[in-house]
Amino acid sequence: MQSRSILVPVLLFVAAVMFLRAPFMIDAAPYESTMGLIQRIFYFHVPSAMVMFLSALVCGVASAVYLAKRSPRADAVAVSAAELVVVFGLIVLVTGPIWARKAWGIWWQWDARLTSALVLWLIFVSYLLLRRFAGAGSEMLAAAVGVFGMANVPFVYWSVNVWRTIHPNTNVVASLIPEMRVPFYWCTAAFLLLYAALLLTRLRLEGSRMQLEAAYAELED
Amino acid sequence: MGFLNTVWTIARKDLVIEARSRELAYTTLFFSVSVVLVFSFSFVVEGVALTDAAAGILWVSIAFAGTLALGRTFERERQSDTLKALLLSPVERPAIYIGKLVGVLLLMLVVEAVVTPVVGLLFQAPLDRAPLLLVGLLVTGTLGFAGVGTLFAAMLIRAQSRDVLLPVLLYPITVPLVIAGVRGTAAIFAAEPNLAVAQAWLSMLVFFDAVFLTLALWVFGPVMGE
Amino acid sequence: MKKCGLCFLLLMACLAAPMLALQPPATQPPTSANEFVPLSEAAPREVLPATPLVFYAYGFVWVTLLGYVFTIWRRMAQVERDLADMQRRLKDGGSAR
Amino acid sequence: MDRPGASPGVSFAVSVDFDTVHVDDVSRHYGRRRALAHVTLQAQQGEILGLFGPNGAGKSTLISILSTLLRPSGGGVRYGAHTVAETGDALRGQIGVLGHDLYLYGDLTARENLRFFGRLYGLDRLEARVTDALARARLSDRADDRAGSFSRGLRQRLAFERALLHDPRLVLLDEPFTGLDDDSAQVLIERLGTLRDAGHIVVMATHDFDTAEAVVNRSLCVDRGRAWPVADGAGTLRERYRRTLAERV
Repeated sequence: MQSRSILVPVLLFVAAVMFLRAPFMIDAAPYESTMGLIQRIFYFHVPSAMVMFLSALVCGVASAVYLAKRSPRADAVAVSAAELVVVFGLIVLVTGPIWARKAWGIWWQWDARLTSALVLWLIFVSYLLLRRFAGAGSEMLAAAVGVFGMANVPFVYWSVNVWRTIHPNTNVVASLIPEMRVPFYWCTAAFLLLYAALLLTRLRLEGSRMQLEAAYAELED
Repeated sequence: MGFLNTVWTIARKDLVIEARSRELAYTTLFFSVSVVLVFSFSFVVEGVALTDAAAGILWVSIAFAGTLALGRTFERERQSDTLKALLLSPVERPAIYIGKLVGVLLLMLVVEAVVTPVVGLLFQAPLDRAPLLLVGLLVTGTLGFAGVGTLFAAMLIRAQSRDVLLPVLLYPITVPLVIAGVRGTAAIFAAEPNLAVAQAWLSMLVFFDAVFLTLALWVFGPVMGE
Repeated sequence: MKKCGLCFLLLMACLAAPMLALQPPATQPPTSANEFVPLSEAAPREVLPATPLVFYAYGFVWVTLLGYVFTIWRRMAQVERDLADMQRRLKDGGSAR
Repeated sequence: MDRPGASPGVSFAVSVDFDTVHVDDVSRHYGRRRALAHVTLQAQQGEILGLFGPNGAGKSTLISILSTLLRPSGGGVRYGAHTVAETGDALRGQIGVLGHDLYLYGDLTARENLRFFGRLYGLDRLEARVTDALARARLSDRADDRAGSFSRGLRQRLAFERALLHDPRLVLLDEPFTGLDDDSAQVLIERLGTLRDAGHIVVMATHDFDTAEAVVNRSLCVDRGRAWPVADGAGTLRERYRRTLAERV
């Protein structure tokens, strides 16, 4: 507990410093030839998407552990990660169309990555809805959804990808010139740190909740 | 008592109940045909259906009717808490899951046996072009949908607001199945059919089914433990 | 409990700082794009001004993250309040017995 | 039904049998609500244990935990030398439950209901057992009517025989007298007496003091998730229950 209360501010501090530095690095990076300024969204959009997928993975693994072991900690991790999937997914789904508006001339394209991000986001929104509205005992049910949600990530991506693709490929990152690559990795690292900090903070809330439940139980005894 | 025996006992019980009232078959069938009709208003422009409309409408009506059938099937098990009685009996949990799945699957296939010709008739879809492939797509797609649906409907049986939560959970998770089903069927129905593409989607559906059913079998026990 | 509140103040401060600091830079590139960048490097003719779009995107990222942190903070405060209330009741109950 | 030792009809790879049930410091909560708090009790072969208490006191939760369907949040239940974790499926074959919701398919006939559950329990001589059970429920002449067309009392009788069809060691009854007329209640009482003498363990939750008094060996008072033995001494069961409750509050 003690180490965590120090860890979160430290993580946040490092992330904050990195975020402060990021705009200057992005500004210093050269313009992409066809997309120009709008390409700068990419430095936030892609790391958010990475964090979103990572968080879905975390939620799925934690849900599987909860199903197998019934450990309340795993459930706490799962619900925290699911919330963060929704938060970062929202960022991806809003910044994506803003970029598309400029690059493709339309707000929404039924392209593979956008669509699969939307489907993934919907799965985790339904996860939160289930937890909110299913009543007592919904943790176990939500864990099932979490496992299916994670297993679905490659399927959704794969099926939508075959269905249609006009999104820039993943190898865009590899083909970036160094001047663009450095700020990109910088931003990715900053987002990952921010994610870790938010996840730990959210877990802390869940920990306090458990404490509260335990106190209620104690009061009844 | 063998596993398959148990599965058949449970599935046959559902079929006997359904054969007696035919409530689900009639209502689900009528519902899916109405869905076809409603969607045709938006996909038929000046008397001509949009490209691939037939495939899309067919799968949408299957998904909608399937949700209805799932909800109602488990409502029957809820009425006198009989799902609990099944769980109390000394049979393996996966046998209960598969038994219920077989019942739902057969019901949905019966509905599809009627809706598919209706769609074929109304949209001039060439059902006879690759009948085996079409049946394969329908069966595997329905199996995956019913597989996930049976798990979710069973686990929601005790939950509040289960009627809304079932489609809310089911539709996003079955997106890959629906895409594969629609695209595969569309490849068969297209003006220039591409059967190789349809076959590729079919094998994808088989793969999805394998993964979804394995997961569902694993998850069913712990989820119904409560 | 105090430590926790402090931690959150710090968290808010950490997040607020980059937001304040970030927004001017985010709007900076357009000026450089319009005035300083040589033609060869400049973006191709843009029908739609990109500046506000980039600005909205970055703004949205920060508003969302801050909004989320705010909800965590509010829920945390609620739980802490309940917990304090609980512990007081436990203590009262203990002395009454 | 004669039954020394394990039931002959149920064929499991592992034969699970037990002569006592121990509930050890069991708690259960639903979210924040405490349904059971540190309940400890024991029930033995040849004994009818009555659980009495107001609505929502935790009687049904206790029955559910004994039936293996609900996991306790704390504490544990032992069935002789067995626990649910070790011998889940086989153990359930030795437990019969009459729930509040009766567990009957309204669209199946009385006979089909019994036959279906008999198959699930893997019973031999199934048809003979079903006919016997229908006779005991005094439903022989309505055996082929849909269970949904029965009155509550008839369904209650059928559900009771359904719960006992596989001759379980542990019999759990949740409000078995609901909807029964005096005559049927009397038959049920006699049947419970036979079960007790045949070496079953019967745990029964009920409100019906006057009917149950004739047959229970031991009574527990369940209130707000806790259980206490009903005080001995003078007076009817209802009076002693009132006294116990008053002393505890």
